[in-house]
Amino acid sequence: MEIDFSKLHHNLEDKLTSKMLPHIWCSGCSLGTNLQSLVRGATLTGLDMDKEMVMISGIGCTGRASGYVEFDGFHTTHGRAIPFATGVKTGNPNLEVIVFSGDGDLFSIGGNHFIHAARRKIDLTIICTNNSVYGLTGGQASPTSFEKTTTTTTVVENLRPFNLVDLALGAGADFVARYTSAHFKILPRIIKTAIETDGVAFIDLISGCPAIYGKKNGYPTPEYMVKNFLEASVEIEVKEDGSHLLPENTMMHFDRTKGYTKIPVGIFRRQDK
Amino acid sequence: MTELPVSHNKRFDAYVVGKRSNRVFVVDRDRCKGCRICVSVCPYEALAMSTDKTDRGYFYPVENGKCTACKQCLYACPDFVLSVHKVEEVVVGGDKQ
Amino acid sequence: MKVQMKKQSRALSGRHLDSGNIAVAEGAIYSGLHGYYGYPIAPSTSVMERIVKRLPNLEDPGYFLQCEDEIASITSTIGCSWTRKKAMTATSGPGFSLMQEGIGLAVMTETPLVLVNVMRGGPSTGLPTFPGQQELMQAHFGSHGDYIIPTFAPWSVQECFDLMVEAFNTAEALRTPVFLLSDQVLSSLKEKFVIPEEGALEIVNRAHPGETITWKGEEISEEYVLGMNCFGEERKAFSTGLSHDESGHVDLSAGTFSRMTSRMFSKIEKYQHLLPKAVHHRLDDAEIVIVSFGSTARSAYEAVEIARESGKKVGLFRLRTLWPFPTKELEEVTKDREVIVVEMARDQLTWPVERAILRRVYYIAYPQGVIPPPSVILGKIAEVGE
Amino acid sequence: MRIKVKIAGVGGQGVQLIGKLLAESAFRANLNVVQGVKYEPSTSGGLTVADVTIVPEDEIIGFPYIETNPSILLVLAQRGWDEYKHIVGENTIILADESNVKSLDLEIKHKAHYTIPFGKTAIELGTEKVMNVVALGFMAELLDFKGNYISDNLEEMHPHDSGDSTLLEVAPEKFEESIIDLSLQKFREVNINAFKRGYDMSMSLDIKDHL
Repeated sequence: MEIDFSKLHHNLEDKLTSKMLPHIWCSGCSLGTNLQSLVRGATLTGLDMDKEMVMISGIGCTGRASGYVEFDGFHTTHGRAIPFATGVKTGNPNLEVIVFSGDGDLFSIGGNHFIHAARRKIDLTIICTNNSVYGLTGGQASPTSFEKTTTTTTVVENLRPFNLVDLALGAGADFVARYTSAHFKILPRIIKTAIETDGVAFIDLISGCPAIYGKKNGYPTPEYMVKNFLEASVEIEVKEDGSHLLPENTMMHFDRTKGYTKIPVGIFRRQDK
Repeated sequence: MTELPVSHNKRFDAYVVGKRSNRVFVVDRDRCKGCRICVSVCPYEALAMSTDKTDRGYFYPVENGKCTACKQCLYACPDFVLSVHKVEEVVVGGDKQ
Repeated sequence: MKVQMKKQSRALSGRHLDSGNIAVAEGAIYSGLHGYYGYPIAPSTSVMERIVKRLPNLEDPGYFLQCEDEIASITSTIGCSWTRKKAMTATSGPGFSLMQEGIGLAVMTETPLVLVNVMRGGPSTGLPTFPGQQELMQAHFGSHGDYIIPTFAPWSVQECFDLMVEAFNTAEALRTPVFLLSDQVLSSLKEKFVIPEEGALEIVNRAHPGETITWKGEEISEEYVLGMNCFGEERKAFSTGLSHDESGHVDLSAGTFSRMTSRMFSKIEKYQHLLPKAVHHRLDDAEIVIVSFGSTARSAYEAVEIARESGKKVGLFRLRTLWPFPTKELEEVTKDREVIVVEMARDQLTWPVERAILRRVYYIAYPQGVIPPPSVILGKIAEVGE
Repeated sequence: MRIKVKIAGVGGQGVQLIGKLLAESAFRANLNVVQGVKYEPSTSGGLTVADVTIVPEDEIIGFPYIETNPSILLVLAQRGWDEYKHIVGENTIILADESNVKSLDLEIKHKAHYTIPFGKTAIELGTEKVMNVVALGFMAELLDFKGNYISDNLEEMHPHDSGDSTLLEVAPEKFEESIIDLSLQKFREVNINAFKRGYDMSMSLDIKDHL
């Protein structure tokens, strides 16, 4: 028995743009895992990635993702993935449009577009790789950097992070979920549900930047990061009175010496428009 | 055990694994960045890091015979390094396109 | 009971009395517009208000969206265009400034679209309800990086319609964003314009990869204009604002960057002769040539007519394509003649005119929120004649 | 050969509406017409002006505004008069509303001037809002019977237009059509009445003798 090395390509190789790999992301970065979960989720829908789906990304580490997979895709200007996706969806409503971008892109420079997209209910799937930092530019504070953590632009304790789940619920998104990149087992199914939601679906995908943010703020290695995510995750209990949606119950806790201490995860809202 | 539990070429390490030795676990060394996530997520402690480095300067995972082809590491890998195939699909003369 | 609206036709053929903004909207719809993305801003808003009455009610309905800001408008326009649909936006001064980054993205990704800028007086909020021509240079140099975007300027309501059709054809044929610079005077003045029958005007649609299209009887070579692979079609369609190769994938090498950006320039230069030509009025025996465009040229036209009555040999060179600038033509027309540039701006048209003919010219810079009246131009003609 | 009508008033008086109706009526009479619009952002109280230039169909209208010597200057507010009295020329017929223009200081040579109770007539009709349409009716009569007389005199002003004998007539039926098509349903009747009253006022005031 002899192995044919020409057949050893990755199981998802036909969905990857092989000539662009290996990607530019650092060792242990959650983005690669998230991207794989996305591709697996998209595959589960049974749709043709090339003809029926489009993946739009903004600028930043996450922005480069659309170049690595065989979705039709576009790498837009900083913060503008959502308006671009809105144009695509309204140009051709038969396409499933996925926005895959980062916390800085979607919620700092592009924050206004997010809340309006959620308000409008044009069918989009928005997946935010939320790693609490601007990685590509070297570790500046992002709108989801935690209090008392260190970044290259934190002068005093001036940070108070957005709770993206709370924000999405408030703005009116139809599907709101939060998981971490370490939930790679169930993420594809969550992503499939998000894509199939008729309306605005948002996933706050908690991710790690072990090379920059983690190193300074309590999760110095990728291994520790994955363990930390799983240990800190608490599946929400859906309550009749909706109290599981109160900001204090959706908020994450973070300790700069230990990493995450509480990550409420689960599907917070699911309604078709 | 088959006569060829592990094969290498310039890019890939292929391990024949699983209880019935019917799966091939593959490490694509070219893409590996040595993050060790695969080692940490493996439920069977089947992986360890190498002692030598890839051409790009990273340590990479090595299988130690305990792999059950459960695919946890494959899903966790951020760099599209790991994959699992059926043996018959990847041997010379196999039936996979 | 739900009332069944009668579906509207794209070409409202016939005679109309209406404003420039209405003609802009009708020109776009005639050309096959699908997606309009806009944000309210004077004096461009009536384009959007006309579109919203028409576009969703067509036999082949398009899509209208009022965006959260102009940045979203231009970006959604680009997104829509990547589904092989014709898309546009319209704005004025401050909105045009906000759109500049998106315009760069459209250039870099070679996205066909039309952007109408109904000019008002600036800087900043400036004169929201009065005209200006102060975005001539911004249309050329507004976004960062080197580029050239075909830019047209109508002078009448009829030309608002005609040049809108030209703008869409140019965008599709050359796979480029195109600007139409109208102004507040044209946006609101009402005069006659005629919409031809459906099919009477040539309508161009962008090429697929490997397909050759013709425009004004000329074949468009894929050596200059790449066929466009859009979303939802056979192959992976991809592009990025980063330097990229012909497949759209990131390639930051000097060779690729230089090859791609030079082609983006040369495709416009190669087909420059197909863009709307400047209008020569009474230039044959003219001793003084007035150079102007847009609503300002209407005043210059009036001044030429009045000056001619008193025997003064004055003519008008009216630009319809502002960029790329018709350097050679202007050089020939102004040879051994005095030149007066008339504009509602300070040294924006004068600059390329002087650069084209390599000498100083007379000029009327009139950035005062009104078009310079004929009396002012006649005064300058008298001064030059002495 | 051209007729130039400038209407000046303040926001809320319907200056743009009658400018539009005048232009529309001339358009329906197969004439070439340009209505230049200038406005300030405020909709009420600010100065507002409509310039309507009418020429034969084959002629080009360049400058869309009226710089000097209009054929008719209609002022519905004192501010309108104060702002535009300097443009009056020898061919100008000045029409002013009696109650809104208190001080019509005439310093420049002009053809004729009339102070007409447009506002008062409108109140008699039930709403001051139709003052504009009363004034439009008044102008319409001038344009119907005397339009060519007005414009012929203008040939001295625009000698380059001479030699063209196209009539610049806009019949009152064209105005009534425009009013019906462009008014809101609930104002149609009152607008038509206002138009007719203005038209009759103009007929009874034998203006032609003064010209």
